[in-house]
Formats: sequence, structure tokens, C-alpha cells
Amino acid sequence: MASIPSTRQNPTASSSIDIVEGRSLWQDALSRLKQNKLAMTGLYFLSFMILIALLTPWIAPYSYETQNLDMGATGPSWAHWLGTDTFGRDLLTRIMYGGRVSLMVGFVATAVALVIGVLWGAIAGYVGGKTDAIMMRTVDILYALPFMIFIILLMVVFGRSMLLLFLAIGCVEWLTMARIVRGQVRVVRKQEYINAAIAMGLSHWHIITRHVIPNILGPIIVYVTLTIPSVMLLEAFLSFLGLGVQPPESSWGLLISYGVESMEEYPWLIIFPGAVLSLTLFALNFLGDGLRDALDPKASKD
Amino acid sequence: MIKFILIRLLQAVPVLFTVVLVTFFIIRQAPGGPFDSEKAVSPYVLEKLNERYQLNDPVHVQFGNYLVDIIQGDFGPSFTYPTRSVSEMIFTGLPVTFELAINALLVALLIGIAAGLIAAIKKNTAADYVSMSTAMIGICMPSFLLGPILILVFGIYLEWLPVSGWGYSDGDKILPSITLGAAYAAYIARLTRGGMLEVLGQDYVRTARAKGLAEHVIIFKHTLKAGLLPVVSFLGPAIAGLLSGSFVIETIFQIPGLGRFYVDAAFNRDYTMIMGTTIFFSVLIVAFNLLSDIIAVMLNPRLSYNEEQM
Amino acid sequence: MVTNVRITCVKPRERGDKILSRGDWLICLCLLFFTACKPMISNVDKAIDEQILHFGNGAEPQSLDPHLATGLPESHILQALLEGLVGVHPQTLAPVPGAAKSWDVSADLTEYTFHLQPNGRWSNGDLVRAQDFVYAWRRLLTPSVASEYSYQLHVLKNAEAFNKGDISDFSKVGVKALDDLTLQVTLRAPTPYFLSMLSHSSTFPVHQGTIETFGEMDDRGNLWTRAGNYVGNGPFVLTEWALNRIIRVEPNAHYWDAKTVKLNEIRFYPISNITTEERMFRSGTLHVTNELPKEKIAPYKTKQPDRLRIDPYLGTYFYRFNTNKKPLDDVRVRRALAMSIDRQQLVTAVLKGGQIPAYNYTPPNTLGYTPEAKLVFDIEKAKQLLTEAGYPNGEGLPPIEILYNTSESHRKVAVAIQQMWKINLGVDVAIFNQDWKSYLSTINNANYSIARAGWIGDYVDPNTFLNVFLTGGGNNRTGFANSEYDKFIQLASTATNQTERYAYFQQAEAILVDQVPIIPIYTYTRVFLKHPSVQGWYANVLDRHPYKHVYLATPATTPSEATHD
Amino acid sequence: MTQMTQADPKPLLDIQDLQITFHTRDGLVTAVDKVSYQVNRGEILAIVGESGSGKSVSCFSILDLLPRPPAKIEQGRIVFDGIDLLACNRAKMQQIRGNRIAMIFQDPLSSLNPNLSIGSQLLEAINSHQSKLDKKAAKDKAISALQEVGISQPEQRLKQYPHEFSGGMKQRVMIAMALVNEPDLLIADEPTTALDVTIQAQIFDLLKALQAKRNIAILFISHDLAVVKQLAHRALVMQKGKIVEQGEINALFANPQHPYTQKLLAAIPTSAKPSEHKFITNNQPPVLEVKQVSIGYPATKQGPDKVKISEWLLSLFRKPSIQTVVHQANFALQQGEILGLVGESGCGKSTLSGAIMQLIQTQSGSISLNQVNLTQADKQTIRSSRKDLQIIFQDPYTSLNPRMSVYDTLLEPLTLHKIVPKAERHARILQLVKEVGLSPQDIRKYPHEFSGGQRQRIAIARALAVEPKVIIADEPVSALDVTVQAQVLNLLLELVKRHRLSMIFISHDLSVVRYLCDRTAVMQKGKIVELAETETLFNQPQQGYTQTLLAAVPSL
Repeated sequence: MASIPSTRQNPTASSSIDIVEGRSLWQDALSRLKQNKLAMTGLYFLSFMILIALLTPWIAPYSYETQNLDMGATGPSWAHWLGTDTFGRDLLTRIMYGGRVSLMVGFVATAVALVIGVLWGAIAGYVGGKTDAIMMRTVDILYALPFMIFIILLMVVFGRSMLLLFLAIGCVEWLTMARIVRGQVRVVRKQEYINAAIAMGLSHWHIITRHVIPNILGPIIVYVTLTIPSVMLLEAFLSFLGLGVQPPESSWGLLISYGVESMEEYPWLIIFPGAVLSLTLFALNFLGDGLRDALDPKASKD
Repeated sequence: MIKFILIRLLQAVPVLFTVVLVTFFIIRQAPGGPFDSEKAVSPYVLEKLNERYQLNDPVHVQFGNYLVDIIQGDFGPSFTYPTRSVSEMIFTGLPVTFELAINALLVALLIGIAAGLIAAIKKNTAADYVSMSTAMIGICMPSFLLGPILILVFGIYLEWLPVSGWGYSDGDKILPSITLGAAYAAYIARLTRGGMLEVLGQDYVRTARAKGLAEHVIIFKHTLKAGLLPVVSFLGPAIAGLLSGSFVIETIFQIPGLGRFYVDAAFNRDYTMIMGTTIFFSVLIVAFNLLSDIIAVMLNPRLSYNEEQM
Repeated sequence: MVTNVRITCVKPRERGDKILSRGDWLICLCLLFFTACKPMISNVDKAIDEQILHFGNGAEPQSLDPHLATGLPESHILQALLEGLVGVHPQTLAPVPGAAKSWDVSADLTEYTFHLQPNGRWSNGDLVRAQDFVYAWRRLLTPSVASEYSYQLHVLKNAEAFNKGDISDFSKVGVKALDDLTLQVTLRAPTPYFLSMLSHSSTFPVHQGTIETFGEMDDRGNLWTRAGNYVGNGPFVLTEWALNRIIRVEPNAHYWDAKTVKLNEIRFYPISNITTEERMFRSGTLHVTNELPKEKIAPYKTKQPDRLRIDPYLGTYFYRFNTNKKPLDDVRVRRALAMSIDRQQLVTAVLKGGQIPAYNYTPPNTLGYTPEAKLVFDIEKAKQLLTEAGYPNGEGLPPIEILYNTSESHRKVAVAIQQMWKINLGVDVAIFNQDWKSYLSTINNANYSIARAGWIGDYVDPNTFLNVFLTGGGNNRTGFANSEYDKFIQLASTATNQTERYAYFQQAEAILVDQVPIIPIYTYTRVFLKHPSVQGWYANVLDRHPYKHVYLATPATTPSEATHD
Repeated sequence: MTQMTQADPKPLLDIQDLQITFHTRDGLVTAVDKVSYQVNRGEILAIVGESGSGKSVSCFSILDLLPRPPAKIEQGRIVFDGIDLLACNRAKMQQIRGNRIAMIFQDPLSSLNPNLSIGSQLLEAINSHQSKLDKKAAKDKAISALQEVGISQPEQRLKQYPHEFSGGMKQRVMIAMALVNEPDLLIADEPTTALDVTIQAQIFDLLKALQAKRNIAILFISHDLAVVKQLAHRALVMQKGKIVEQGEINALFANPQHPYTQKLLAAIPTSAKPSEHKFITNNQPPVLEVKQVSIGYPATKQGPDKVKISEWLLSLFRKPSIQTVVHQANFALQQGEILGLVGESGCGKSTLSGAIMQLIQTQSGSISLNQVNLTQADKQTIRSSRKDLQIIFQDPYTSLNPRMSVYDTLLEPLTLHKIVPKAERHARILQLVKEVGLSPQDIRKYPHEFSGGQRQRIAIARALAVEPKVIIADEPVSALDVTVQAQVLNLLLELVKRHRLSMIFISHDLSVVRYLCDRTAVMQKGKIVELAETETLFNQPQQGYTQTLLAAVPSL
């Protein structure tokens, strides 16, 4: 055996490391994650945002809906740190309240997409053959259906609720997830340990959940970190169409899309919500990359 | 190879049929009809209009007639634009949207692959972090924000480029292509980086070095092709996304493409137009997914067609 | 590029030297490309020499067939391509000769005789004859054409019956060609605003030969409206119609008043996004925009007031009540809500476009009519009314929602009003939006509690507003039914005397203000941008700008528009 | 062996005090520790050692092929023909690589770029060092290089891609590519480890012939002493980054000085199966019986590229034709018996094992486990039969789920088949771990933290966990170092004895089979051509093919 540290083998494998007992993959991942400064910064930032979102009703400096029409849009000041919008409402407060919606939509809708997409893609890729063909062609069909009509129908049939918004977004986003997962599963399926698991007499369901899915977590996590921000923006679009958040409530996506309208006159209305969304995205991304590495026991330092 | 293509084409038939069937029935479930307007239309006029466009028939009869028509290549007249046929509108809008999508894709590939390559080759250096962070911003920056920013900077303040149009004056295709391509450039950069890192760790790269090949030969001849495989498999969905996602760009830049028709048709309940555009877009989506699979197979001689029938 | 290979004695740590230099090279190329672009010469810069008007025209026109067209964008173009019997004065909107050089009115105001321009010609050189109008009006009223604006001519004798298919003999309808140049029109009742209606595009003539060359008379898909096919009698002819891109018209050499026409060309751009439109205006692509985003009004007011136009407009923005739905079936609740909106603040702080706060329905000074009955802004009174209705401080009030069709500005109004009701009355209302067609479906099915609405007059007369709320009227949509109101409108339609008519209208309006089936909010203004070089363009409430009077000149040569003409 | 060619006064390659470390996230690891050696012109020098002994690292550093970081050359000199290689810049190094010093690698499968044709990979090697050659001449050169390594129809083969070549052929291509620029030194890094024994013999003959013809120096890295003895003039033995012994080959083998060298030599299985391990009971019905089993895959249909589309479309609706890979295999396995199954790669032995495991469908015939015919059984029966039938795969790298710790891997079968009560599971896992010779501290580790041999022990433990009656071992030691191999083999023998197991042992290595198996079946092209008691087979092979196989085994 060559001992070049190639993709297959780690030169440290044989050199014994101090052994940690009583840990699962996740606990193990957590300890690895803790060593990744960038990822931890991301985690702290996200936790901070979530904490803010939870506490908003008690710590928000102003009411998110009370207007001061005569004051209108003003730039950042001591009274209003991030300025006010065209209705004279405090922007900081609105961003805080918007975060509640955006974070919830981002995480819940992505979770919906994740569950459906991963199961669908994993089953298609694992079973293969005709089942695969039928399942993936179904995805093609759903891709092709007119999205706008779908949204309009949802509004009419189910009315306007946040729950529905999650479902609607999740139902759209799972398609791509399913495709990515399927491709990855096709690769994992060919690994010998899957055969070993079958030979062991494990049920296919057990194999999919315990052997297949854990081994495709990397790409899934990366895709999830990319999906969350796009879900937040999609929420803004759907809310604008009338499905989801209704004024005077708001979300980051809505604040940004309103901010775009007046970006020349009142630049702070786009800069601050945009910055908050971007920072969250960066944090998510660092955390995602860190998680991916942490969950891969053999990932090296890079 | 031809077998693989034929199987996929055969599979496309039930896919398209289902799309047509489902779309046909769900658009009629949406509230409001094609002829509702703010100033109420008299009932007898509405009656005549429905009669004229055969909307009084039972839905299954309408569907049967529609199928017969589209098989003959007749997509019917638009309801919103009575003197335009759906085919005419699609063939006016499609080339524009298509060109926009292709331009955007070229922009995305050019920027994305360059950035991804730099990041992969200079892994864990400043160049890597900068290009990947930029890529992240590109992914999160919605086009409805990027577009106006580019317009303001290059169109209004610097006065270098036109703020609207498509082929009306020199350079008016640049900003829309960049705006549409930006997010995809970012995705491609990430994919390129990942793919290249994977391939650069392969044994045959070591062989190539041992042969004494120059570094650029190794990168461009030995690794680029395999390193770009993830990018290639992304191309199909990307073109589909570029085509159907172009309507925001078309609106911002005032481009007479099909994307706007598609969205407007949905809002106008222009049934025939929705059907026509949906069919066209789904054909394109199917075709481009197939195309990207074919390219993936061509780039990778080991992939067997039988195994990868998807 | 190959010369870029770096041969150094550094150990090969950085395997990417060369690749990076390729990257650098690429970036340089891009920069070079951008810097190579020179500032451009805009449309507007060239326009004075070329006399080409660049016109932002809102949505893509659905049809240029006057009998099928329904919207404003279509109307803007049709005013250039066709000419009705009577035109309008660009400033006063008073009837001026159009295709008819003069007209006589009978004493009972029900019979009009039009004398056509002796040299009035179609763009193909054919004479414009009285028969062309008879043909056009027959086409408008023919049931199988299913024209949505056919009701415009229902003032003609028997026209409605013909339109509904009750009679099939068109000769019974009150329009007759006495000879080639004389048209006789018989109305079912004296209609003082009849001449004003004739400037509406649905009453314009069409060229029979052309229509029949390209298809059946009642074929909605008839291709006669395409560039090259189009034959019109207006000051301009259609030379290009590129879908979603541009519509170009050039002067009609056969037009009877061709010498007045100064423009060499008008280019109508269909622009669906008003933010885009504003940027196009700013970059010199457009002379005139269709609209202006609210955020831009203030900056233009301070920086470029000469480009900002705020014109009065014949339209009212209001909220509908669903008068059959609790709690809005109680007139006290409706009145309380209507009385607690601070319209003045709404107009100055939210809308910012010079709109006039509306305390009643018909816009002020509509052909000399200004409604007397008025809602008042009185929070105390409103609170009292709400308490009387059994909902002190909004307690126990069943849920109310404001419905609006998806749009930035409707949202803003709704958000502001929502807050006003909350603060002034303690009433919590939800607001939500739907896409246009869903919204129409919802209000048509009376499935709403409060809905945003607007009404734009078809012609300058209170009737175009007040007949909307007749019991069971198609546009009523509030469930408002008041026999006394109906009676006053009916009386007004037969009155021959303007004073008497207006008196009836005042009484009807008073009922409307008392019963509040709607909350009038403001009277529209048209806020748009116009380049100073556009001359001969005047503000008027119908937004009619006869293009034959419009021309382009540097503002310096004509010191002010008022002195012109 | 052969006499050494006349030695130059100066060695061709002179390595002095080379020390290489790896900076990993677990700290600094010294891979090569102050190593010095020389290679003379025309000499074959072997470096012998186990995985991780630093033999490959030291050779890779010659051509600067180590990824840096994490590798770092701490000190030392590498002088090649008067050139200080560690001081070379990149351009100069590129001129030496492939031109003066060429290299072939262990795994021809991954060492050739799958995306480029053989021709283009050969030509670029030529073109990058012999720029004066025109296209035609370069191509001729490539063709003759292929001819030289014994590839027929070289002109056609130039256009083919690596996946169209067999493993042995690929390694020949690698050799052709390495020698095409007539280097002075060829570094061969375990060039035959991944190949069948008969192919290995051919490759060695080829290398020897070429070396003699061109008088090049070869630096030959191997873990297989038998191989080294056949090929090299001189050998170095490395352990843990240090050279522990070196000398002329025959002397080294005749009289090993260092205990490590002695251990290496002792580990090579040469003897017959120790008699104390034989415990077959013949008078009982067989545990596993394979009767007339044929296995086939649907043949890859000809695409319409070659036939008419209409015909092809029709063929879509016909049943696919079957390409049979195993023909009517017959054998029975007694309790406690170890049956060897030998043959070259592609002969169908793994397919057969897959069929027995019910992972692959059979075409005809029956496979009975404890008199239950599995080919006819329903899913439930098959599932429950899995408890009695386990498999150990060849590649310990892909046969373990990388995201499951040893504990989880072993817990899974215990839970599934409810082998022991919940409370005893932990104890049982520890017992299993101990039984296969791993430390209890290892149970929370992940597969990548183990060496190949240890991983194979985990796989064995996993198979044992369900307390099966039959184990199929599919080349379980072919990827392992020789000393490790011996340990694993002994472990298997031990376990079979202790648990009264039956085993089918699949291998291409005849000496291993001889050491382990009671009876041996020889497979060729899908057929079992010979089946006999192992010693009988080795002493009196009946079939020509068996004789060829036996002849190719390198011996000490």
C-alpha cells in the first residue's frame, strides 16, 4: 500500500489519536464543528438573530405598525438608528419583526422541501429502474406546470395563511432537492457497504435512512444553505402576490423589495434589510460548510 | 447514444401529455375569467365572447378539441390579444428570451468558471475567499435588486450603456445578460471549485505531473473536463431556470420576451396563451435536461447510457 | 497569453500562477470593454431635429380595433390613427370639428345631423363617407362582435335592443347616412354629453373595405389592424407594430388637416413597469411617461419641476363597502369608517401626487357640476356612530378586511387607512391583496367586506359616475339599492335642462353621501413626466392630447406654453 | 540472481538524510525519517515495507509529487545525475519528470485519465519532452512504444479510452508511457498489486526485458517479498520511515538480519493448511449446496448506431438477450469446511458469490442453504436466511459505511436479528471487537481511522455478529499487506474453527488458498474447471489452466 495521503487514506489513520468514548456521529460532528471558527461565528450569529427574533415583541424599540405620516422616511438618527420608512415607521423595529417571519419561513419551508425532496430523491435513486423513471418524470411534470396559476389557486382554495405559504414554497423547492439527492444516491448506491447492509438482512427503508442519507448529507447541507435565502426572497414575491405576509407585517424579503423601489431616494431602506439578509446568508453558508465537514468523519482540514 | 436519446424522447411524451392535461384543467379552476374587466361586461356580451372562444362547451370537450388543435400545430388565438395567435406571440417572444438566456448563460459560464478555477487552484488563499464570498453575494442578490443597481450605475450615472431594450441600440444586451447570469455565475463558481478540487486530488493528475506536463496542460487538458462535470449537469436545469426566470429581467429592462407573456397570461387568465407557453417551456425544459445529460455522457466516456437513463 | 508563463526559482508552491494571470487578463478585458463604451446620444437629444415623439404608453395594447380595444394604452394610439365625428379642444375639451366639419342639433336634443369634412379621406385615399360611420356603429353593436364598449352607443335609438339581439334590423337603429357626407343620428333621450362621447375611440369609424379584405366583420382575430393593413382616417398611420416592443405611427398624407400635423413620427413604447419607465425617461429614451412612481414625485418636484406633470383627471378613488355583510350592513358603521379617514394627510404624506381629497363621489367641477353633499372628517362623530352601532371603540366588531388588487400604491393607501382606523376608532382591520382577475371575481361575487375601487369617467358628465350605483348595475358591486337614488338618476336622464339635471344629480349624490355604500377617498390626478421640449401638450381631465397639435422644440424658443396657440 | 551491470563511479540517484513530515490536524507526523540510499545506473533497487512505512513518500518526493502542504521536506538532499532536485524550480522539474525520471503507479485504474484517449495521453508525454518531433513521428513513436509493451493493434488502441482496457493492459500502457521518453530512472510504485497473479508474471517479464534492453535503473517499491526476490538486484527494507536493512537480494533473503525483515519473510504463506484446522464432517447433509447455477446479465443491446432504427425499436419490446457469466456451477459446502474458489478477475467468482448472497438473480439452478432453496424462496425467507449467510467483501474501504462508527456498525445486526437481549448488546460488541483483535477503545472510531487490515477485521466482526453458519469471503486479504494478510488469514481460520463455520474463500492468490482451504475449486470463464482437495490440486493439477495459475505464483 502506498502511504501517500491520497483521497483514500489519511496518513494519520494509523497514528493513534486520543480516543473519545461514548459519542455518536452527531456528537462527534459537534465537537469537530466547535473547532471551526468560521462555522462557529456563523452559528453564533444565527443564534443571535433567532434570539432577537424570539425576543422582538419585548425588546423592539417601537411598534412595527404605528405610523408617523408627517415624518415619513428619515435617515438613521439617534431616535431611529436605522431610519424610518415612508410611513414613518422605525426601520430597526420592522427589520426585527421581519426577521421573525423570514427566519421562520426560511427554516420551515426549507425543512418541508428537505423532507419531501430527500425522501423522494432517495427512493428514486435507491430503487432505480422504472420507479426511478416514473418518479423523476413526475418531478419534470411539476417543474413544467405554471407556477403562477398554482399560487393563485392555492390562495383561492386555501385562503391566506402562513402555513400554506410554507407548504407552497416547500412544494416548489423540493423538486430541485429531489434531483440533487437522486444523483448523489445513485453514486452511494453502488458502494459495497450498501450490499453489505442488504446482505445483513436490513430493510430497504432502514438502509435508505441509516446508510444512504447520512452519506449524502454534504451536498444536501450545501443546497439547504443556498435554499434558505432563496426561500426568503420567494416568500417576498408570494407575499407581494397576496399569499403569505400581509401588511402591516413584513419580512426581510418584502422590506428589500419595497426598498428597491426607492433605493435612490431613501437608500437606507434597501441597505439595512439587504445587509441583514446578506449577513444571515453568509452565516448560514459558513455554518453549512462547517457542518458538512464536521459530519464527514474523514474530511481533512480544508 | 441514439437509443438513450430515443428512450428519453419516448418518456417525454407522457410527461408533456400530463403537463397539458393538468394545466388545462387547473387554469380553469383559477378565479376570474379571461373576459372579466373593471367596467363590468354585459352578460349578453360575455355570453357571446364565451361562445366565440368555445368556453361554453363542457371542459372535456374543450380539452378534446384543444388536443386535436395542438396536434395540428394550432395553439389557438390569444384571449387577451384577440388579433394575435398564440403561436405568433410565442415565436416573437421565444427567440428574444432564448437569446437572453444564452447570453446570460455565457456570462455565467465565463465568470463562474474563471472564479471557480481561481478559487480551486488557489485554495484557502485570499483569492479563494474573495471569489467565493462574491459568489455568495451573487447567489443571494435578487435580480430585482441587481438589475436596478446596474442600471443606475452604468446606465444613468456613467451613461455607458442603455437602460432598456433588446437589440434596439448598441450594448443594450449587456446589462440584462449580466443581471440574469449573475446568480448562475455564482452557482457555477461554486460547482467549478468543488468539481476541480475533487479532480485535482485524483491519481491521474499525479500521473500527469509525473509525466512532466506543464501545469496549465494539467489544468486545462486533464482536469477541466472532469472538473466541470457538475457544471454540465447543472446546465440543463440552469437553462430551464434562465428561460422561466427571465420575466423579472424582461420587466426591468423592457425586453419583449416570452417570460413576460407567460406571467401576464397567467394574470390575464389567457387560457390558450398559458397553455401554449407552458407547453413550450416544458418542451424546452425536457430538451435541455436531455441535452445536459448527453453532454455529461460525452464528457465522461465511462458513464453508460443504460445505467443513466434519467 | 503564453508569454505570461512565469519562470521563477520559487519552489512550485503556487501551482496557479499562470491560471491567475489568465483570470487577471479576463478581468482586464471586461474592464476594457466597459470603458470602451462612450456616453450615448439619447432619443430625446435627437428628437427635436427629427420631430419624433417617444411616448411611454403603459401596457401592450390588446387590439387596435376600436371596437375591441378597451384600455387607455389602446385609446392613446387610436386617437392618432382614427378620428371621430367630433374632436376635442386640447385645453378645454370642448367639441371641435373632427371628421364632421359641423353639426346641427334638433330642438328636443335627440336628433343630430353631422356634415362630414368634404376632403376627409382615409389613409388609402378613399373618401370618408357617412356610410363608414353607419358601418362602424353597426359593427360595434353587432352581438357576435361582442364589443365590451358597445354600451357607449346605447344612447342611440334601438341600439341596445340591436346589441342584445332583440332586433336584427339595423335600419331601426338611430343612425342613417342621408348622403355621402351627411349622417343623421337619433337618440333615445336627450343626452347632453353625446358630443363628448363621440371623442371616445369606440365610436370611431372603420374602413369597411379593409376589414372585409382581411376577414369577416365579426372576426375578432381580423388582421386588418396590423401595420401595413391598417387604414384609418386619423392624422397618423400605423407603420410598425412590434409586439411588446414598439408601435410607430407616421403622418397620414391624406388627412384633411395634414398641414397642422408637425410631428414626423410618434413611437409608442409599451412599458409595463413604471420604475423602468422612469429610468427610461431619465436616460433620454422617452419624452412622456405614462405614470411616475410615488417615491419619485418629491425628488422631481425639487430638482426638475419642469419635467414633472400633475394633471387633474376625471376619476375617483374610493373603497366599496359590501353593504350586505355584517357589520357593514349598518350604515352607522360605514359612516364611522368613512368619517375617520384623514384624506388630507393621505394625499400629502402618502400619495404626494397633488390628488384632491374626495369627500363625495363625483369629481369637482365635472362639466360645471360640483357635488354639494359632503362627508366630513370627524373622529368624535365617528366614534359616537360606532358606539351607537354597538361597537364602542371597535369592540365586538366582526372581522373586516380591506381587499385590493396587487399594486404598490393600493397597498400604501390601504396600510395608511388601516392605521387611521386603528388609531382613530380602535378598529382592527386586516388587509390583503389578490391578483387583478381574482380580485374582480371576488368583488363580483360580493365575497369581500371592503374593496378598493376606482372609476374613470368615459366622458365629461356627472352621469358617467352616478349611473354606476343604480340598483343592480353591473358596476355597482356593493349591494347598494336605493329606489330614490334610481329615481333621481332616471329623472336626470330625461331632463332637457342642464340646471334641472344637475339638481337631480345633487340629490342622488346626497343619498350616496348619506348611505355611504362607498368611501370616496381622493380625486385622481395624472402624475407623469414630460420633457420640456414637448410643446402643444396641455393638461385636461380626460387625458386627451390631440397629436396634431403636439410638436418638439427647445423650451427657449417658446418661452411658455400658455402663450402658445 | 543476475549480475549487476557495471557500476558508475557516481550513483544515478543519491538521497541523503531525507526527512519528510506531514502537518495534519492531529499534529506533526514524520513519514520519512533521515533516509539515505543510492540507485546506480542499470540497477533494480527494491524498497520493501508495509503500508505507512514511508517507502512511497520517499519516492514521490524525488519528483516533487507530494502535496505541499501538508507534506514538508524538513531536510536532506536528492541528487539525480548531478542535479539537486530539491532546488529545482518548477520548469526545470517539469523537464526532468517523465523525461529523465519516469514513474508508474500502483493502480492503473485510477492513474490513467479516464476522459482522455490512450493515444492523447501517450502523445502528450512525447510532445512535452520531444518538441522537435512532428505529428507523424510522435504518433509512430507512440505506436512503437505500445508495441514494445506487447499491446496488439496499437494503431487502433490509440483511439480507445482507458475503460476499454483490462487492468493488465492499462498497466502496460502506463509502462509504455513511462518509457516512451527513454528515462534513466523508472520509479515503479507497487505496479502489480492490483493485478492478477498471471498478469503480474507477465508484467515482471516485461519490466525485466525492458530494463535489460535499455539499461535503465528501476526503483521498485513493493510489499511483496516474493515479487522483490524475482525482480530486484538489491533491496531496502523500510519500517516506520526508517531503513532497517539493506543489501544484495540473495544475501538479504538468505540471511535476514533485522527482526522486522525476518517477520516479513515469515509472514508469507507457503505451506499447506495446518492439519489441526481440518474438521470436516462428511456424513451430514451439506450446509450450502449450489446446483447447476447459471447467472447472466442482460446483454448490452446494440444501439441503433449499428443496426437499423426500426429493428432496434422492435427489439425494445423483445426480451433482452442474456449474457451468461456463470455456467452451471456445482458444489456443496460441508459444515466446518473452507472451500477455496480461485480464478482470474472476470472469471465469475464474485458474481457467483453475489448470487449465493441473493444480491444477484440467478438464471437457472438452485442454491440451497440448510436444504432450503433460496432461488425459489419468498422475500421473507430470504431475509431470515441472511442471518445464516454472511459476506466479507474485498475492498475494506468501500464495504464499511464511512459515517458509522464501529459500535454502530456492529450494533445494527445485533438489533436487527435480536441476537442478544438489549442489555447484553454492549458486552457482545466488545466481545466481537476483541475476538477480531481490535482494541475496545476503537469502538467509537470511524472506518477511515483504521488501516486496511483493521477495517477488514471490522468487516469480519460485522459478519460474525449475526452468528452465521456460512461466510463468503470475497478476496478478503488481497488488498492487505503481507504481514497483515497473514494475521487476517489466521484470524479467519481461528474463527471458523471456534464457531464451526463453513466458508467459501474467494481468491486469486493460490498460496493463500493453499494455506486456508480444505478443498479448492478453480474457475475459468464462468465455469468451475476443477474441484479437488487442496493438496491434491496443488500437487497434481489436472487442468492446463490450473497448471498455468500455479506456474505464475512467485515463490521465495
